[in-house]
Amino acid sequence: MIQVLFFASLREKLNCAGMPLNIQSPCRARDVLQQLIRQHPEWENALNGPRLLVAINQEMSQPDDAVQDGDEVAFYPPVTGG
Amino acid sequence: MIQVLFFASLREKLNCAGMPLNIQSPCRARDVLQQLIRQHPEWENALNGPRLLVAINQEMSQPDDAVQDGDEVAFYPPVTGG
Amino acid sequence: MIHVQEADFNLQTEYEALRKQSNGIGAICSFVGLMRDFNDGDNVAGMFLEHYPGMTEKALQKIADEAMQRWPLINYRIIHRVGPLQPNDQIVLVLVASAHRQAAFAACEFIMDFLKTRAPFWKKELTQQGEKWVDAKASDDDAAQRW
Amino acid sequence: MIHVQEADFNLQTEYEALRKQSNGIGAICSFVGLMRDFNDGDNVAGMFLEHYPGMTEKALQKIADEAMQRWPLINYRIIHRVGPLQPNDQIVLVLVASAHRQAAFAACEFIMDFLKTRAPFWKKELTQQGEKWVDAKASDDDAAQRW
Repeated sequence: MIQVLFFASLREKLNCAGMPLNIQSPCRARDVLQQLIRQHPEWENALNGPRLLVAINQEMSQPDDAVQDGDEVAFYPPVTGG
Repeated sequence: MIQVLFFASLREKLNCAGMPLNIQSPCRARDVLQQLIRQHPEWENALNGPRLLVAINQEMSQPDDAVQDGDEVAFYPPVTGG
Repeated sequence: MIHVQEADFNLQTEYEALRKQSNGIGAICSFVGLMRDFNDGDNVAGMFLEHYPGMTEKALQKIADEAMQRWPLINYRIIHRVGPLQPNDQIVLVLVASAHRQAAFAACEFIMDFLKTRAPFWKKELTQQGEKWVDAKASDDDAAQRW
Repeated sequence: MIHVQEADFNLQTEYEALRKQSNGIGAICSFVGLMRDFNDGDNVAGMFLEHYPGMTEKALQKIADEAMQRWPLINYRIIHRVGPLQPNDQIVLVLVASAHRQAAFAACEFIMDFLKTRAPFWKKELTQQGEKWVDAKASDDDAAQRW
């Protein structure tokens, strides 16, 4: 079980701030995205955006980085602070 | 007749803040320096320093820049503000 | 010192706090980001700044730690606001103190460049055409790539 | 706005004066130079800042005009103190406002680099060994050559 989070425009498009997700681990961040799309086909467009970023346990990560059981995995658009 | 000014460590070495100077003009800034040395041989060491700067009419200038009658010619060490 | 907060900040208060920490400070560089009343041609009536609580603070700490490693800094202060903001409001403050100015300037700009691309904040603008999430600028990515 | 003065200055006062001049300001970069209590290993008990009245103001104006030409700035403020100074005193303030941060940072650093090498100010330090004129640093010349 991992915890998935969505932020900003992605959260609004999905109308979902986050959810627990059952996934076989260890896996990669991109596997989390594919499982989300399998469970929610209506999210496919939003989750296949070319500039989607991912953080694992609150660290900026890459699609191929490993996800372990209990991890917090966040997906979000490019940041626009400052 | 021109007006000569000295600043900072140079003024202290010469014990002189400035003076009017009769000089044939137009001439160059370096001619002003040579005439000062002729009139005050005891200033030669201080005025022949390698890093002496010159301003003509309050504009940073070069040794070969022209000096006209009535000009203000200032000599000073490298600046150390800020 | 790093704060993510809804409350406004005061430049002088933060400057004085930094200044009194050492007699060896010769240079303090500060940057304040303000909300402009237009962006890409749209009039902007207001804004909402969302962040990722927890990760934001960690990301800012990482940026600051890296700056402290790269330059001989004495100290720094970073404040970033979140929540609702009005035009002309202060958004972000970065203050860097060093013995010499080159390090203060470089570190302050470095922190801002990385903050713009690495810290999870997102701006949503309220314009006459409705709400609109601000797009990330390629120029911000470029600025961070310089380092 | 350019001032050469014996009086101290207040960062916040100058920042607010700059900030209220335009709603298009998105970035304000400021730099304050402070007097350190040591320099090249000497303890410094005090300092006297001499300048060339008339030329100093002209030189600062030239530096500021050049910055306004090179970058899309909204406005700036420069204050440089002269006369007697104590350790930890503020010496110089440069504030630059722009729509975007890159211009504000670049112009503020540019003004400081040129001010350090082109504006006629001279520092005399009072140390335990007596009075001593501060030598110009080659690093300041180098910084100005970059431009």
